[in-house]
Amino acid sequence: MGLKWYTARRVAWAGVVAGVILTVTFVLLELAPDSQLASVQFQAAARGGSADAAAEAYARRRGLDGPLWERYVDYLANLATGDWGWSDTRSQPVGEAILTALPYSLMYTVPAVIASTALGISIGLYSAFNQYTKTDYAATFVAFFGISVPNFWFGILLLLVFAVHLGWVPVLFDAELARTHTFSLANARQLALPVFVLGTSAVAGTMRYTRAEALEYVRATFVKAARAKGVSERRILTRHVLRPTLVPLSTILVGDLLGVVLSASYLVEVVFGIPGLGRLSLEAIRRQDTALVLGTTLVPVFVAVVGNLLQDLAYAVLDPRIDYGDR
Amino acid sequence: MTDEAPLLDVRGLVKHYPITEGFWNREAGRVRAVDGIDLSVERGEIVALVGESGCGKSTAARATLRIDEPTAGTVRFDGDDVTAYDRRQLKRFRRRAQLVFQDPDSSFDPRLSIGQSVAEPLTVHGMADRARRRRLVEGTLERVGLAASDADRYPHELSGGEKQRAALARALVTDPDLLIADEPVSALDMSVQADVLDLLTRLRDELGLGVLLVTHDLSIVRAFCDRVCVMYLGEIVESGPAEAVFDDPRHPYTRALSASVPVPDPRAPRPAADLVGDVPDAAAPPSGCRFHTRCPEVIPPADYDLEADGWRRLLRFRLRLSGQSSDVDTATATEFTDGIDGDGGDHDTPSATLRSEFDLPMRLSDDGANRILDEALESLAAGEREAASELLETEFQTVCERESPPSRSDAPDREASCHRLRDEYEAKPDEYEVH
Amino acid sequence: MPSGTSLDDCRPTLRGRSRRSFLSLLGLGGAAALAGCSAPESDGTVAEPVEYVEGTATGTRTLNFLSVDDNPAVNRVQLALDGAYAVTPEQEIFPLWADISTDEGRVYTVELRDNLEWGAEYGQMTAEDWIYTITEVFQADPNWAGFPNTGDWRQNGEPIPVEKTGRRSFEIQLQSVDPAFPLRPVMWGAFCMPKALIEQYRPGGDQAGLQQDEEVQTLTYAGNLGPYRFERWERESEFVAVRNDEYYLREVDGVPDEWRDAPYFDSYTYQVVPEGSSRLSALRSGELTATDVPETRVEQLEGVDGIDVKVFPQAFMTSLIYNQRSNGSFYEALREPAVRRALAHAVDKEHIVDDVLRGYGNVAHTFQPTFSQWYADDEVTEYGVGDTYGHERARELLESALDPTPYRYDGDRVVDEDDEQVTLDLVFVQGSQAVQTTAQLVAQEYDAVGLDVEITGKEYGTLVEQHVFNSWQGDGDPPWNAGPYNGGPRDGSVSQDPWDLILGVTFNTYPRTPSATRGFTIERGGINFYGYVPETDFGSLFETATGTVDETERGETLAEIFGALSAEQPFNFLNMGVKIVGYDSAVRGPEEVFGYTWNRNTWRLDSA
Amino acid sequence: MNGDDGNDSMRDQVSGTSTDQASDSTTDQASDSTMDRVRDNVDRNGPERFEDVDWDAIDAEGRRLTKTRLAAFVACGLYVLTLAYDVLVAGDDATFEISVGLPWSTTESAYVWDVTAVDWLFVASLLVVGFALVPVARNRRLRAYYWRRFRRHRPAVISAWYLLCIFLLGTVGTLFIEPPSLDVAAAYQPPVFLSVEASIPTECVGPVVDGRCRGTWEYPLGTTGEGKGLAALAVFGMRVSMQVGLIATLISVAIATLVGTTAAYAGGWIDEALMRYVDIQQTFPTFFLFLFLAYLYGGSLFVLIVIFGVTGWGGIARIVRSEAIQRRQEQYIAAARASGASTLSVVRRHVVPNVSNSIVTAATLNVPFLVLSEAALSFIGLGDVTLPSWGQTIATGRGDLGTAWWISTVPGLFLFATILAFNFLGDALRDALDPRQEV
Repeated sequence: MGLKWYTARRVAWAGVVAGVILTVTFVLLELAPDSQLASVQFQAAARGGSADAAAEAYARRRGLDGPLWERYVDYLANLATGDWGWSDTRSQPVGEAILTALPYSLMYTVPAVIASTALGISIGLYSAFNQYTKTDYAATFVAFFGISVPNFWFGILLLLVFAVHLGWVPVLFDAELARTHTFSLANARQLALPVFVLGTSAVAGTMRYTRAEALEYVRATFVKAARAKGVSERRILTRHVLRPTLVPLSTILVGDLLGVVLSASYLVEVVFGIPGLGRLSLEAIRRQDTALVLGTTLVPVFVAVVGNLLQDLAYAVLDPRIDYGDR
Repeated sequence: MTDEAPLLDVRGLVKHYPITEGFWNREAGRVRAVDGIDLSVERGEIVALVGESGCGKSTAARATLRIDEPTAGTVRFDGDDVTAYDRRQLKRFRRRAQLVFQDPDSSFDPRLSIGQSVAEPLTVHGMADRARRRRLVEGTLERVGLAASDADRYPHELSGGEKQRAALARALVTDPDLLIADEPVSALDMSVQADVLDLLTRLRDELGLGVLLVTHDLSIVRAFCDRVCVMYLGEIVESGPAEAVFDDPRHPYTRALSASVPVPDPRAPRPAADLVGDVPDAAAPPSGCRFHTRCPEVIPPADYDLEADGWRRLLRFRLRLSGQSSDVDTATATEFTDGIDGDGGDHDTPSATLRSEFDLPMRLSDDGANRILDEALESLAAGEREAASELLETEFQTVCERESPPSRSDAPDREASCHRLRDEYEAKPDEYEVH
Repeated sequence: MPSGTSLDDCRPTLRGRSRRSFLSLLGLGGAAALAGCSAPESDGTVAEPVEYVEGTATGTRTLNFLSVDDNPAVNRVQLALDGAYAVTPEQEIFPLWADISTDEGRVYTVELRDNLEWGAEYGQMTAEDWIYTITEVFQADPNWAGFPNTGDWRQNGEPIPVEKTGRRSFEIQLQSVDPAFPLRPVMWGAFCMPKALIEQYRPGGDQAGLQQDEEVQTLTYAGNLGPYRFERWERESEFVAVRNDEYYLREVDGVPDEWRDAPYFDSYTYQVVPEGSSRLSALRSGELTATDVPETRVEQLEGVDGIDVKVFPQAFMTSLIYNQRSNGSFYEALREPAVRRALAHAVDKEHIVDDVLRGYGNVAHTFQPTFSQWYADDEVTEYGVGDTYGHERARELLESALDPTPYRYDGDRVVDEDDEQVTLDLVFVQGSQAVQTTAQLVAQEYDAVGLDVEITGKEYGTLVEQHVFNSWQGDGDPPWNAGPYNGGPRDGSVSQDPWDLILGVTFNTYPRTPSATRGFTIERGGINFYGYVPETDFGSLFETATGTVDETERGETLAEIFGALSAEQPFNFLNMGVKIVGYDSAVRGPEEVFGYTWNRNTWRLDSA
Repeated sequence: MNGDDGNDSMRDQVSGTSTDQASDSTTDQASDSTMDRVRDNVDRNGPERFEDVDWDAIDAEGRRLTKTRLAAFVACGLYVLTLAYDVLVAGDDATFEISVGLPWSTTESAYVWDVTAVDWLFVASLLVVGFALVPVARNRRLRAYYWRRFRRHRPAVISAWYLLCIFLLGTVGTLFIEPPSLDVAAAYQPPVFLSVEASIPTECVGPVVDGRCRGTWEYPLGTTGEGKGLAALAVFGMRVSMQVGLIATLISVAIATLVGTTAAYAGGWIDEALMRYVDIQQTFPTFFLFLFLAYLYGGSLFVLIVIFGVTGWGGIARIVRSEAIQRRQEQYIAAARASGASTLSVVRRHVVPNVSNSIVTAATLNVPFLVLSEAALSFIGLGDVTLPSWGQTIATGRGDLGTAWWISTVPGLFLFATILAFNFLGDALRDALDPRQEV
């Protein structure tokens, strides 16, 4: 089975998955009680108007005024032509909404992922080489700190300390600044806390996998042999342990980590007021903006598909059988 | 031999595995792992089923016990048709016919103590009394040469030999009549092997067990078995009393196998007739006699007067060319053309180059045959591999390839299936006396 | 680049606390913001822009007021469009684009100013634009634009006739006399769009086209019609409007001076900060100029330097609503005014206001706030305060009031016919801590008089769907139907899920146009989801009140209504909410009165 | 019987030496002597030998219950009976009360336990976990073996003790502690030994010294903005956390084990279909799904647990499946089947226990995720606000961090410690249970 055929099959399957998820989401949205509608109707009735007329106007405005099936087919047809629909709660095309939000998310997730990966791998290796020692426990504690502390509480606390009391960083996220001066010191400052909070929460995952994988290699015969041959510890670490460890690690990097980042970003974005993808989809669900909910649901599906493919490629590139002998 | 029905009587046992493809599991072919074998085991008898690995003997053992459902054939146990058993009968049959496995390291659940594992068949068959199970297990362990206290130990605390004894205990604890031992000692040291097999023999004597010993190791067959069935690629090619079969093998495969048995005397000359190549793919077994692709005594075509060695090399080349040979892996189109392009050295014709390249004799003993070979080699050199293959195939045919050899029995209890056993093909001794 | 010390000089006028501009200094491209700063002017004044940044929890969904007129949308649109006229806290009309006048209270004339210019080459705003907007959008049938308040522009189902009387004037002809019409949110604060703009979409009823129109989305048609110009709108992040130098009020005579120079901020920003505690933090750090403050957080801001907390009276009433429809577990009792009065004795309203709302609210006794001119002290009966609060008294009253009902006291507990203690389901709206605490407090108080209360929190939409909507469950058609909230007589029309008490659905009490509370108080009222059947004939009383131009008669009738309501206790009036806003203490202008935003354009920063 | 004595002494000796080097110490060099013993044993007329067993009698006897199974049946029966009582008899009552008699208490012998749907699930979970632990508990040597391996990880041992305390306090303790009650007059009291500016609490319960309100023992950990004692809230939060974490995880583990082993054993299109379903479920962003369903069905604890349990098993199922496929190749499975064991019992006896290390580890790491998710949902405002969970308390107190820092911080620390403990425990279990990590 060639790589092309494999990739094609994967993409086709991803299409099926996306379809199923879209359908489920669509139906779920339809079933959910609509607070806005309730409040529009209530207001109209309270003012002495007709609640039914208000509901009708609302449905019309939201594009909810056809049978479910018809709307569903319409949506899919539009999607097929690349039209993701119109977000009623933002008065913006859904595609544009996602493209606007995406850079803000990337701004803090990318540094957070890089930092946490580097830190996670280091701590994991350190911990594996020093299993059952006090320093191992200390290192593990550092790694687990972020995952154990509730993100939102930590974020608020950091804001109070560093923004309100010390004044080192701003409380509010200035989207305009981030957009126009992405690579500026000021932007770095306002992103410091979100990156820190998200980064610490992702360290544990990487560290745990690194440690587990590394532990296997630490005791592997080839490592013992290398050590017996007098290979330096540093070389053992990088060549004999780190390298084979990276292979399975690459799979969790794209999989688990993205999961952590995606779900953590809801809270981080709410606390720090970053108008990124997490808040976009959260608000979409809250306001039951069907097109936007569906659009934002497609993003993680897409990420998962691409992530899985990357993971396979990573395997091919890092395949230990290619070479990890002591040259 | 008695007149009553044998303990185990297998007739025409077939086990095919479908090869499936795609999401809907369309059947794309079948692996003919066991293709119609007969064998029988009497009470108190150890019968060996020998063959190279991959010949289907383990599958035969498992199909016999219906651990894998056989595709066809009958298995009679104590006169009853096992293949017709319902669930309840099958379960009772499981109690009376037990299996011992090859790898002692993986045949015990690492999370259960030896006692728990040995007691498992008892539990399965409804013995609910814990204390009674314990007593039986301890007794059985002692009888296979372990200590009763070993019941509390865990598999990782036992040596390989101990584990294999424990495996025997597990098989024996339900007091079976038949024991099928699948390579029971091949993973053990030589000295331990003998101990375990001694134990097996002793238990056979004491309990009147019928034992089917599946093995690839002829040396133990000779020492411990009463009868032997030799299996090749899903079929039984020869069977008979162990002594007789090894003293006077009738089938070329048996001969080849027994020749490969290490002789205790290191100075004894090692026979060169080692089997060439691997067992062919059971999904596409060779036609006619399945052994013909590797047979050292394959019958030459009647039309030519070919010398044995030259004929074997010719046949091997022919099979490689048509992609049927068992060592076909390397016989790719590029290789054939490489043979031509390659610098021929001192050979001045393409034929000669190819002959040296493919281990063909420079000259065949029959001129007609030689001409045909030259012709074929030339068309091969011209890149017409198909034509060359076709030519050789029509010209050099052998009965071994065309016809399935009938089973011949020349003595009571002895059977073999080889064309050589037919009078018209009987070999001249020099034909297989290889150098 | 300035050195560290000169940064101090550059601090914005906003008492040097706005970190926004400080940040832009650090930005690579921050030079623009720096221009006026790196070289301070010799006279010492600093040309730093004066920014007003208001923190909100959510952004607006649209700027198309024809489809959405919720607060976020109106707040933002109002920066660029003044609207017809404002109403002062003294309930006087303050003309902006237009003045409204009447002779006898039935026909109203609207007179537009002569210097109103649309932007984007739509020319002058004329009566034509208004007539078109009213007839083709507000009154359109079908409602192609999705206008939410179609009822406002109709009377008894018929569109209210509007007629052009001049280039800049038109008439609104009501069916009957309504002296309070200018105070109704019909013309008051009404916006308008250029006829030529709407015309593009009207023929096809192209609602989506209108919604997605670039000019609608960026308010380019606003011209000189508001104090600010649209600058940018980052969805769910910020909305920025900048000072409009062509504001029409500058050239108008007879306008108070502070309006002529308005506005006093160079930019007005709505900053979306979803997390409440982050909003407060930003207020403390000076990044926000103003933001709402929940009652429970006021203490932590009081005494903080540079922050002023202001409390504005509101007309939204929190009450404990009794289910008198037949799917409650205590409805036979709750239908008795005597029972409701007895229960009112059990809840300490002052305690709720003082301790739950931390003093930020006012005790309510009827469907009108005390600051309303229609509130008559001597007509209102008070419960749940002072002597009228007490568990002993409540128990005594309840015991006798329960006589005609299937319930009675068994020792300390109120039991039903099966001698099982009555358990009331209290459903409250999630989201506000005060409501949640109040619910728990009510449960405690009821427990003290022998009623077991189970409390459940629900999302607003869920609660409405499950408990508020009701529909006819009886045989045949309902005798009458007053909409989804009142599907018919209370014995036959019930909600999907049973309930006994609801808390957190707040009611507007309309202190300016109190007859709007009619829908809450009559049996067939459009909002009467709780199945209240009054003993007093409120219907005819309201008719009298709306139909007269005689202020005294209106006053007396309304006083009678609100007095009767306080006695009948259709629900337990708990308190009137307030709006609490934390301001940068430099902000001057907001007065702690009802309707305080009317003069928002004249607010300023002290130091500016 | 002399043989038994000999065996006993030998057992001691063997168990004394058979720890780490057993496989080396017992070799086959002694085969001669063992063979002699075989002969002895075979000749000897021992108590009952396997060939003496009358299998027909055993077959005729039919299936008998083992003690464990009997106990399980009894427990299940009792459970079903009480549940039936709750639903059928006491069903009309909104509050169903059980009187728990306390043998040591003479004065007040009846305590009221309001059994909710979640409590029912919780009891069921505890029963299941209890019976799952029976094999380990019964097996002293196995237990000791695991303990030895586990013990090396010191923080994990501390974590385990901590979690045990939390568990006991949360399950048993909450039966005897008054639930935190509203007392708005006592809002914002600082923890004992600490003080806060007197303007912050509504009324200071303790002494006011130098304008600062001191904490008292009445509220050792202070109070919330509603005047609820944080100490009581913390304890009740333990129960909620344990319920969310344990029940949902157990549901997940049960489904995952079922699906994983079914997929591994059935193979073919069943495997394909199940795993493709898992794909879809895994791709559906979990948190998003929670948001959704919580909106749809309300955020009550019961709904939350069911949502977490029913949607969170995908990852574990994958692990179980791949492990089960590996185990399937093992010969002990074939041996069990050859001895007549049914597929179900093979799965139950061999496959599940042998993939249990992965299951246990995954489950241990699943718990903190769920506890955190509950807190996160509370933060977003989707939880049941009347629930005394840590998440709710943190969420409602977050706005007070600037002044009454303890409201969010006290439950925050508990949450932190609990999640940290689960993480340490999970890692240590992974090390201890993983057979690959023989040291």
